[in-house]
Amino acid sequence: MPARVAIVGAGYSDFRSTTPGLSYKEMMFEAATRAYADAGISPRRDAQTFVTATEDYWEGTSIFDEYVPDQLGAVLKPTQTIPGDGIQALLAAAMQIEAGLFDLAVVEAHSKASNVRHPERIVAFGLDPIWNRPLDLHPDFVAGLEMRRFLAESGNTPEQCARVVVKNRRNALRNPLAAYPAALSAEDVLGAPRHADPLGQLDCAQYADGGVVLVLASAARAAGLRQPPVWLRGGAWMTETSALETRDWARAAYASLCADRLYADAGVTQPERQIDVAEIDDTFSYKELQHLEALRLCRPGEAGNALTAGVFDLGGDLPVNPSGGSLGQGNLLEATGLRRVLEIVLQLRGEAGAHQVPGARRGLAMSWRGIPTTTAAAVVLERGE
Amino acid sequence: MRRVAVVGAGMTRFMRRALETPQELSFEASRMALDSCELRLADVDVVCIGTAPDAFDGVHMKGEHLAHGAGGWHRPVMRSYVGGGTGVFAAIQGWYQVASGRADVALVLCEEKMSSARPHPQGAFLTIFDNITERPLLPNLIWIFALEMRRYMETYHIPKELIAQVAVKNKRNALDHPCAQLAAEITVEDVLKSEVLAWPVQRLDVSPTSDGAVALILASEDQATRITDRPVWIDGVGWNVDTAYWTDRDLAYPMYVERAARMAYDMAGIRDPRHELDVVEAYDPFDYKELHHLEGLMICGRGEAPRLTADGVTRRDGDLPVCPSGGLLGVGNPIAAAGLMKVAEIFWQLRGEAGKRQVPGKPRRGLAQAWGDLMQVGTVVVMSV
Amino acid sequence: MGLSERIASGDRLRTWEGNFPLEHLYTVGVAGERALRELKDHGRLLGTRCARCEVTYAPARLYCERCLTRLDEWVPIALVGTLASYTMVHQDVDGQLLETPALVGLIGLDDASGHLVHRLGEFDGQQPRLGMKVEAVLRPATERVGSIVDIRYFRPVG
Amino acid sequence: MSVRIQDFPGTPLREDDVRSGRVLTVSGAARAEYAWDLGVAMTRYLEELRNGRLVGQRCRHCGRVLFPPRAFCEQCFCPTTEWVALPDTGVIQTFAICHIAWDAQRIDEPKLPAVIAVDGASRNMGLLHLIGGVEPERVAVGQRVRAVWRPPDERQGAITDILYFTPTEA
Repeated sequence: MPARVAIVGAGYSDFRSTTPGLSYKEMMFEAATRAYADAGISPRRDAQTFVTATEDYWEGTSIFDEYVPDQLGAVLKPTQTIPGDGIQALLAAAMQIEAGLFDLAVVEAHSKASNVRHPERIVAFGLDPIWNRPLDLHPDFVAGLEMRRFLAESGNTPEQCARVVVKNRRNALRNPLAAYPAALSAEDVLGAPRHADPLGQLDCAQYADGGVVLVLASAARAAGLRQPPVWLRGGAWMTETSALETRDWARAAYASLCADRLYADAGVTQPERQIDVAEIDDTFSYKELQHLEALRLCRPGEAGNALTAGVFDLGGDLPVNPSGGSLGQGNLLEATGLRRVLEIVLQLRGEAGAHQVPGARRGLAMSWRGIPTTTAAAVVLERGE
Repeated sequence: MRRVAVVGAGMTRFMRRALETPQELSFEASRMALDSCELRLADVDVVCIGTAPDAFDGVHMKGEHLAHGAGGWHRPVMRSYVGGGTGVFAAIQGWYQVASGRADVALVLCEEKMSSARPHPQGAFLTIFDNITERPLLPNLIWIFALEMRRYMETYHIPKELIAQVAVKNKRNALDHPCAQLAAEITVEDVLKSEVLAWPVQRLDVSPTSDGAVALILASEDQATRITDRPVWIDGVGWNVDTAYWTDRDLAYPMYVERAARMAYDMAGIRDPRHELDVVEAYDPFDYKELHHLEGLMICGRGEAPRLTADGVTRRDGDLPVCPSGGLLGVGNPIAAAGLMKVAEIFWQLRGEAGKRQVPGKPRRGLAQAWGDLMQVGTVVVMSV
Repeated sequence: MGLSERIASGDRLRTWEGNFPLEHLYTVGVAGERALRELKDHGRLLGTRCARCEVTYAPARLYCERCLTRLDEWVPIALVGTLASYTMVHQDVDGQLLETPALVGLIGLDDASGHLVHRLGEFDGQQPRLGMKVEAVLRPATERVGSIVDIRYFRPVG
Repeated sequence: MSVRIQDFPGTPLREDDVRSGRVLTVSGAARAEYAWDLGVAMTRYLEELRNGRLVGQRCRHCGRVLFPPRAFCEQCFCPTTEWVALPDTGVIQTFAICHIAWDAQRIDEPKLPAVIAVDGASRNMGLLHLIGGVEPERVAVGQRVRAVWRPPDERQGAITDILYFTPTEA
C-alpha cells in the first residue's frame, strides 16, 4: 500500500531542564511558529485539524484541551487531545488524513515538567489505587524489578546498561537541542548513587521542558509544499495490559507486539538490515537494550554485546538515539515520542548537523509511555526520492 | 471514503455511586456490547477509550488504567479527549480508525466514576479554569453555566418557564430508561421552586454526577454486513473547538456546535436538518443547553428552540423527538459515558430496539451531539439506516 | 517569528502555584470486595480462574482480560510463592532519600498466574535470590482492614 | 439491547455504605502541586495588576486589542508587539448569583460572578470576576462597572488584587 501521509514540517522549542521565561502557551506558540515556517503554511488558512498529546496531571489542569487551540492557530477548527504519547497523536492525525477527511494536519506535544513539584507523585498516581498504591513506594520500583528480571533472562549486564548512558549522553554533546549532554564513563554511571537497585540514578532519564510541532499532509497536498516529504511508511501502537500482576516483566512484550504490527504495516521484513537509524525509548538505560531486542533490531540477548561492539554508535551499522535519546535530551513526558520523530525527520532530510547519520533513508521512532504503562507507539519513516 | 457502521452497544446503569471499579464498569459495558452483536473479543482490532478528567476516577493516565477492562489486552488502545464532548468524540475516533483502513472492528468504551472524588466531584471542576487568571477566584462549574444561561435568556428574552420544560420532558422520558438515575415525573413549577444553586440555575435544571460506562462496536462495511443485517451507518462526523478565552466570546450562541454540525452535515449530505433528521440526542447537562444546542445544530433559528419545545415538537411523540433517552438530565451524567449513551440511543432508536422509549414512525436518520470544555467544544455524529 | 518579546531580567521571573484540591475514596469493586474480605477474615487471598485461557488471577478479577468473559470460578490462593525479582528503592514517593531503603519483591504465587508486587521483610542481612521461596507475613487479624497492606511483607520460607 | 435486556449491570451504593465501611474502600490523593511559569504575557499582566492597572495587547494585523493579554494573536497567528493601557472600567455581559462554593458546600452570602467586557479592549473581550458593593437584585446585564482594588500594600500581583467590580451608577 503506498504511503498516503507525509511529514512536511517540523518545529520545536528547545529542550532544557527549566524554561522559566515562557508559559506553556508561549512554548507551544514558538514550536508551532517554527513548524509552520518550516512547512511554508499558514495555520489559519491551511491547517484543517489539530491533535495534541498530553495528560491532565502533567499540566495541572483538568480538561487541558481547553487551553490548546489559540497558540496553535486552531481556533474554531477540529481540534482534539490524545491523552497518550505524541506518536499516538501523530497516528490519530494520520488516520484522519487516511480516512479522507483532511489534507493537512498539525500534531503537537510539549512538556513543562519543571512546573510539576513532585513528578514522582504524579507517576505514582498512575498505579492501581487498590492493589499497588497502598504499598506507598517511589514508582520507580517498577523499573528496578523489571531491570533485574530483564538482565537475568536476557543475559545482558549492568555494565552494558551503563554503556547505553555513556553513548546517549555523548551523542547529546553533538545536539544543540539536548538538555543533558555529558561526557561520562561507564564507571561514573555504575558508581552513581543507587536508585532502585540495580538501577542507579544515572540510569534514569531526567525530566526536561520543551515542545514539538509536526505538520502532516496527504500525498497530494505534500506535493505542493516546500519541504521534501518524509513519508509515514508504517505506524502502530500497542498496549500489553494495565496490570502489574499480569504483565510480562522481562521482555517488553508491548514493544514486540507493537513491532509485529509496525513491520507488517511498513512492509519491513528484516528490521536489522532495513532500518538505517533508530530513536527508541531509553527512559531507563536498560530500556534501550530491552527495546532493541523486542523490536528485533538485534537478536534476543545480544543487545548489550552489539552495543559494546559499537553497532549502535553514531558511526555504527545501526545508530540508535543519535540525538542523545531521553538520557541525553531529557524526558519530555508525552512529547517524548514526537521528539524522537523530529530527530528521524531531521536525519532523513540530512539536517541533523553534527549528529547526522550519513545517507539515512529509512528510520524508526519508538516510544514507551513510562511507568506504570505497557504501551508503546512507533513509526517507520522514509525519505522521498 | 470507507463506510463505517455501529453494530453493537452496551451500557451499565448510571448511578450516583457504584460498587464497581472503573475497570469493572468498563468490562460490563464492553461485554454487553460484544454480546449484543455476538462477537468475541478476538474479533476486535482496536480499542478506543473516552473518559473525561483523571481527577474524577482519581487515576493518572486513566485510559491506561481502564485498558484491561475494555478489551485492551494485547491490543492497540488509544484514548481521546475533548472535555464534555468526549463521549461523542470517542465514536468519531472509532470512526476514523476504521475509515482509515487501519482497523475493521473497533470497540469504543467510555467510562466515568465521578463518585471517587472527595469532598465532592465538583472540586475537580475548579481545576478546569485558567490556572492564573480564574482559579484564584475559586470558581465552580455552575458559574459558567449560570453565566451562559443568563446571557442566552437575556439575548433572546427567554423566560425560565420555557427552559424548565426541557427538564420536565427529559426526566419524564428517562422513566422508560432501565439505566436511569434521575427519572421523574415533575412539573415546570417543581423546577422553578427547586433550590437555587447559582441563579438562574436551580437544582432541577442540572444533571447529576454519576458513575457508569457505555460501549459501542464499530465495523467496516464488509464486517458490518457480516455481523448484522441491521447496521447503523455513520454518515457524518464533526468536531470543533473555539478559543480558550471564553470571556472574549458572546455566550449567547454556540458557534463551535454550528461548525461541528456543518462538518457533519456536509459529509452526510444534509441541507435541512430540521426535516432530514428523525431523532436527535442533543447534549443536555443543563436544561437550557439542549435549547442552545438545537440552535447551534441549526435545527431552528437563534432563540427559537424554546418555542419548538413549547410546541411539543421535541417530545418523544413530536415531529422531531429530542433526547428520547431521557438525556443527561434524566439518565445521568457520567461525563464521557453520557455522551456515548447518546450515540447508543440513536443506534437503538434507528434499529427499532429502544423499547418503551422508541420514537414513532420508524426513524431513518438521527444525530447525537455533545459539548465540552469552557463553552468551547462541539462534537456531532449523524447516523442512518 | 516566535515571540516578539522576552523576559530579559531574572528578577522578573515568577511562577504561580496551584494544586488539585481533591482526595479520593475508591471502592475496591465487586471482585476486590470478595478477595479482600477473605484476606481480612481468613488471612488468605482469593483468585478467579479462566479455564479457557488457563489463567488464574490473583487478586481476583471479575473478568478475564484476555477474552473478556465473566469469571465465576473462585479459587483460594495460598500466600506463598517464588521470588521473580527484587529491588532496593532508595527514595520515597516524594523523591526524598529514605533512611532505610525499601526492599520490594516480585512474587510468583504458587497458585496463580502472573506476579504480585509487595514489600519484602525479615531478610536480616540475607541476600534475596531469584527463585527463592517466600511467604506472606500478615498483620494480626484484629488489625486487618481489608487491604493489600493487611499483608505486611513477604519473607524467606524457613 | 434494550428491548431484550432487562437487567442492566451496575451496583448502586448509598453514601452511608461507603462511610460506614459496609463496603471496603481505599483512600488516596495525588497531592499534585505545581509552580507554573507565568511567561511573557502573564508576567506583565500581573505586574500591572499590582500597579492597579489593566493592560492588553494590540495585534497589528487585525488591529484588535486583546484582553486578557497574550503573546500572540490567535486569529492572525502572529506575535503581538504592543502593550496597551486599559481603563479599569467595563460593562457586565452576564452575571450569576451563586449560593454554593467550589466544593458544592452552600454559602451564606451569595457570590456574584460576572463576565465583564473591559473598556478599550476589542468587542466582547473581558474577564471573569466578581461583582460587589451592591445588592444582587440591583445588578443587571449592560450595567457599567469599575474595579475596586485592594490597597497598594496588600497587592500581590494577582487577579485577586481586584477585590471585585462595582456598578458606577447607583
